[in-house]
Amino acid sequence: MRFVLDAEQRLFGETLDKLLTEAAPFGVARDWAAGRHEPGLALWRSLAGAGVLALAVPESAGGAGPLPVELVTAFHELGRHGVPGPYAETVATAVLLGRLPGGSPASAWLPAIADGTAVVSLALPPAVPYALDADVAGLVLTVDGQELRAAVPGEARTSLDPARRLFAVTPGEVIAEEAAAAAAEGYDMGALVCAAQLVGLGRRLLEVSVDHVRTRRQFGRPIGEFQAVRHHLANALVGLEYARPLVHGAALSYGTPDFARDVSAAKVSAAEAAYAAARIALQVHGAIGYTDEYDPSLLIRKARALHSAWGSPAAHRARVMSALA
Amino acid sequence: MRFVLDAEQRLFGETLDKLLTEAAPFGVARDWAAGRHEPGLALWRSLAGAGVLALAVPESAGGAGPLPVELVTAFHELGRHGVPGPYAETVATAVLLGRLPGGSPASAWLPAIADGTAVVSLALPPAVPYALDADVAGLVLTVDGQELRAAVPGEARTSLDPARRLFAVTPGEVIAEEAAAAAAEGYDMGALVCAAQLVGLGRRLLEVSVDHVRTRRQFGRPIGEFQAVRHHLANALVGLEYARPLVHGAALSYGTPDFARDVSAAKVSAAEAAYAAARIALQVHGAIGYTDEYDPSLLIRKARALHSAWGSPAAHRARVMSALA
Amino acid sequence: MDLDLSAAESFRAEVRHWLRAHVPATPLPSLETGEGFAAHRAWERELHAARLSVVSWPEEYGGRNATPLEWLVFEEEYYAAGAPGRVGQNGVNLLAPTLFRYGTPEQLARVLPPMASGEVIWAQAWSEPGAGSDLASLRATATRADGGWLLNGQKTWSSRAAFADRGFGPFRSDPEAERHRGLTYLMFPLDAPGVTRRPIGRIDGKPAFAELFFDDVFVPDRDVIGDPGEGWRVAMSTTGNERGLTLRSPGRFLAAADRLVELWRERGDASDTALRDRVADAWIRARAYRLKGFETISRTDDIGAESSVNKVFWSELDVALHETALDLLGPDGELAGEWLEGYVFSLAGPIYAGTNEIQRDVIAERVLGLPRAGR
Amino acid sequence: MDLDLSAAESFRAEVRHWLRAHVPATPLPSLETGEGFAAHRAWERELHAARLSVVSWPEEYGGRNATPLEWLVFEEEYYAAGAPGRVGQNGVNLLAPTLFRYGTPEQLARVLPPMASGEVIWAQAWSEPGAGSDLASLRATATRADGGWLLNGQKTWSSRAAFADRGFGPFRSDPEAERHRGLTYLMFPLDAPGVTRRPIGRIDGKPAFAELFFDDVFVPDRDVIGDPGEGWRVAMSTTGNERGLTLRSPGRFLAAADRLVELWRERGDASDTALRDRVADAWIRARAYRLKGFETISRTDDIGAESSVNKVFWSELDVALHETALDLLGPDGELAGEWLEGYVFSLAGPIYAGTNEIQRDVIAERVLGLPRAGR
Repeated sequence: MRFVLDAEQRLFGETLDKLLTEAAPFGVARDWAAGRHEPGLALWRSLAGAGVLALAVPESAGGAGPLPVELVTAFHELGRHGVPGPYAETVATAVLLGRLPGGSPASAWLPAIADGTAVVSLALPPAVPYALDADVAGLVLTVDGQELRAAVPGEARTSLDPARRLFAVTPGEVIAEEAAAAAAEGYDMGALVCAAQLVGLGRRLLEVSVDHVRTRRQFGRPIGEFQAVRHHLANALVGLEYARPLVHGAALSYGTPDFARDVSAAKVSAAEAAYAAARIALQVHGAIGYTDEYDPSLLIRKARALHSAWGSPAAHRARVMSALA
Repeated sequence: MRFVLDAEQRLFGETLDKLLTEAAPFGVARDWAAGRHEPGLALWRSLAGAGVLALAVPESAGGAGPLPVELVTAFHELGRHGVPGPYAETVATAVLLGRLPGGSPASAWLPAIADGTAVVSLALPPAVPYALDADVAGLVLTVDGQELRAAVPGEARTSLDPARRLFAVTPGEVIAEEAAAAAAEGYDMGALVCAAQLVGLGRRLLEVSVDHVRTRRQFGRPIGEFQAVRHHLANALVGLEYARPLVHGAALSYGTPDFARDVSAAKVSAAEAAYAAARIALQVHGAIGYTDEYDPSLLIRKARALHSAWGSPAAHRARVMSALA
Repeated sequence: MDLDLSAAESFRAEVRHWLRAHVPATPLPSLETGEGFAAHRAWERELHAARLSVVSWPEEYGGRNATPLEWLVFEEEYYAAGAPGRVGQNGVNLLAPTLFRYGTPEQLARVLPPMASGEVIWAQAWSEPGAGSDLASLRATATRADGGWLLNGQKTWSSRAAFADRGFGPFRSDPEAERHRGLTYLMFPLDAPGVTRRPIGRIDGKPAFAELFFDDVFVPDRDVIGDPGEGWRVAMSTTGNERGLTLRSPGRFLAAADRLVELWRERGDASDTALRDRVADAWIRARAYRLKGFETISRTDDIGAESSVNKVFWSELDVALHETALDLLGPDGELAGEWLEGYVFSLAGPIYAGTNEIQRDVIAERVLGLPRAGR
Repeated sequence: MDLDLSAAESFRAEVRHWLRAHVPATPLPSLETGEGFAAHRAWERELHAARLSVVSWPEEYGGRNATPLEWLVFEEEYYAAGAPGRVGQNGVNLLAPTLFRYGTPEQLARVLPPMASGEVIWAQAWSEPGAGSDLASLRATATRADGGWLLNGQKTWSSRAAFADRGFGPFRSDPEAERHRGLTYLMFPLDAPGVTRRPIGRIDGKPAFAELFFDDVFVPDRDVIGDPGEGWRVAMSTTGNERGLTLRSPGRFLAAADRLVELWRERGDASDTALRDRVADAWIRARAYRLKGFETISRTDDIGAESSVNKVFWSELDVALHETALDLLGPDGELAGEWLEGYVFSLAGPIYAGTNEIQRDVIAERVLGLPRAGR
């Protein structure tokens, strides 16, 4: 069992990092927030081209997955770069559809998910009540009791993270019956990749903060020389360093009875660590981190939004304890 | 309404401070812990002589009370000096007995409490399951449903605070019927003076820590110059500074319907602030604070013990919320 | 000092009565928008007409000489009523106390009445790109000119400056002087030739502050506060005030805590004691802040550096209270609305008016008496 | 590196089987008492007879060449079985790794076997009254003598020294040298003439450490580790080790977290989600520490300063876990017992082996690459 990435997985992460750096995703996110989706959809296709979405689609349906370790590797990079779009929703849907009893017509969407031609969104109330970016999704689903249904999006709601455009949904046409187990697995995978995204964005905020405190001077010294600032950043690191193995460990336990429990442990830890990193980033940046125009503040906002997305820390702690006690 | 002590109350506190400083109460506490009660009982009589216990006894029974503001002033000093003995228990009992329907024979104990000739202990399960120092108490009571009963102490249990000698009790002879309301008021007063004691001991730990970090040198400087140490102590101060007005405010609301709620708010805040001060004191002292022989470590231990004495923070938070919602 | 709470009760009743009749039924648009700014200015006029905009000021300037206790009571009622945010607060809370201490009678008579009525809204202009908490490193200059001064350079994070009428702050008048010396405290117009303002959006996009560029902006001598060169001392008097009760009165947190309790009743899962405990803590801390406020105004000595204790406390309380609300809202916590706006506002607390790290240094040094140190 | 967990399963089974048969049914008396010390020494002998006292050591010294994974598995089983505390841990975890790196073959052959069997129990003697976390300011001296060295001065907070047989630590051999130079790392007897030991009680009264006074205590040359004058480097190699996994293996926290979950089941109020969440957090963090351990042993590079990250994490986890247990016990939390003893033990974590404040400085400087600064 590999508790660290192998050479190929590391290379995959580095390739995505490079691809994303070149795509300047903060600008993409700002466009996305303003309703200009084309750059984001182009990035979607690039990432699909790099194989990201196929990781969630079964081989039988033209994919390569589900490959949870590769998925969390990819989402770590999506998080680091603040990429906008319903990636977690699409991955969760792919896992859900892949687990439906054979021959469900909805499975026909899987190849299009794998190759990036389909952007998908999903609401899974109560934990995921809104469908992210439903206005750009070719398919929007929801689960109502046992049934998988098409979802009819309503008005967009404004999130603290301007690149997250949330839509309340009304359940529509029934797509599949007895979909609850598949939906549960989709939910777990969505929560897992969201956790990976959180660790990635927490990491990035830490990197940005370290750069900032090395150069920002107050009282005649770089503020990174003040012990209070140093200790804030050290604490952020400690949190993130221990969230990462939980995310990786949960990916490893995919397919075992512990998966749901381990995903919850990972999501709690990633949400708390990333949010703590965001608060610390804000504090050491001072006013500049509090501005809309400073790109990393997009990550500060996303950290708060994802803190309660895909199940709040409280809900995930409850799942851990009910698995244990 | 006075939100600060008046001149007379301040003088009372200063008088007790002086009396206690001269009595060298850390030595008294060590004797007490070893079962040598005489110095502690002598101090008990001195404090009664200074009027401390009469503050809890109604005027009709030879006392001067109940005077909650003066009581919290006194218990702040008892806390600062780490005085051993069932003071809170005796005060709670005095309030309880003073509230019994007239003519209860147990009220006969009140004058002896006021003048210091009676040392009393009390168990009020479930929040106060053990009777503190029952072996030196002339009267040990407990409440069982509606009934006030004599309590038969069992074996002593060892506390983290060596000066707290706890005894499980068995309910004995009925002393008074329908005592539940009186017991509730006794409990509230016990929790209030315990909160005052906690603030006092937290203050003392902060003072001792400040003295320590000014003189202890590491890496060529007094450790009080390190920002991490400075900020630890600043945080301890902030906590204590806001616990004190809650204690004072609760004393002011004695006799109003808000008393129980306000006592709970004070106890939560005092327990958390004093415990935080104790953890910080330990951290900035390093190993020396972790030793039995260092006198202030008696206060570090007492802070932990009193944290859950007279109702845990969780129990008191629940009371606050049920008063509000 | 004995505080006669009951003596303030008739004032409380008057305030409550008036607010009940006048507080807009639907909240005004956010005061960090152009439309909201205008609406809030109109609201200040309405308050002023009832002599409720600056209750603690002398009557001649539009106040009613309210005692500190009455002011606390006013604030409690104001926030409990859910009344609009105070668009004039930079002037009222930060400039006016400075004027009361250092202003000339002419300045008081000229500046305060239109401040009280909302006719002139003020923006604080202290920070510069290179000088946030480290005020002594200010670089924007005031140069002697005929009958006044010429301002040049840049200020930033100027609260309200996107829409305000005038600004105030320290400028370097003697470039040769040491860090804390050679500053002059000035009031200046925001619409004068030579002033360029660039609104800056905070993290919810609202232009809550602005960058200001000065290009030979003329300020007449009468708009200097205190003596030229004494700007540091003048600024520090504002700072002490800013960190005390005025910047955040207990009433604000009492009302927020009460609303949180209400949210808990409406949306909370009664069996979720984890959240319940956090709601309880917010309420307890708001109450502690109130009682500490009463304690503070009962004292006759100077609270001095204890204002730093207050600032750390209220700013942490404010963040914790709003985080609790967002957590209570679960997946709705990220959605725009009253609680999210309060959360965004709270995040600035530990940063501005001297970061909490600086405040803890001040506490260590000036309250606890620890040796001064390189931080 | 791929960790083959299943390959370690037969070893796990063997360990589990042996422990099930041998772990004393009633806990031994506390190892911080004279009686308990003897009982724990006997237990080490029993472990040694089964070649389980030092599994990762080479066979020639009493080990079985276990892989790091097998060692982690051993630790998991050991603590899960509720087996006795390790009275020899100062020697095994702190001295032995130093000897493996700097010791001569003669030293290894002479010192390790009786350490493995518990025949010789070692005490760490590093700190001095004026040198806690600041090791470079050590003052106890080692002076050249015929065929060896004479020790003088004082050590303090020497763990286990109240009852141990021998001690080890750095002494100043060149009083003229700069702070980090001129130290020599030595092993010395605790029962020799000239050694006075004064047991020090920790806050539960147990003599968990001692003060040591040296008056011309002779140490032969063969008991110097590494080169004379190189004691700082030798000590630092121990430190890195101490802050890594060896000092606190994941098994310890996994077992403690499992016991906490059990306590929660037995005594917890199922509706108290506040405590439930803290139990969940303790379990999650113990699991994180385990997975991080697997990650660490899978890596082939030097973990270096990351051991400081570990130390901050496990020490805070340990305190939080035990505070949760005490809070679960309510008014019984202050009573002597297994949980209180664990709590008292946990309180030392953030202090010893370099305070967590120092560790955070190390993290800032050596992991995050922040500029070195006056702390």
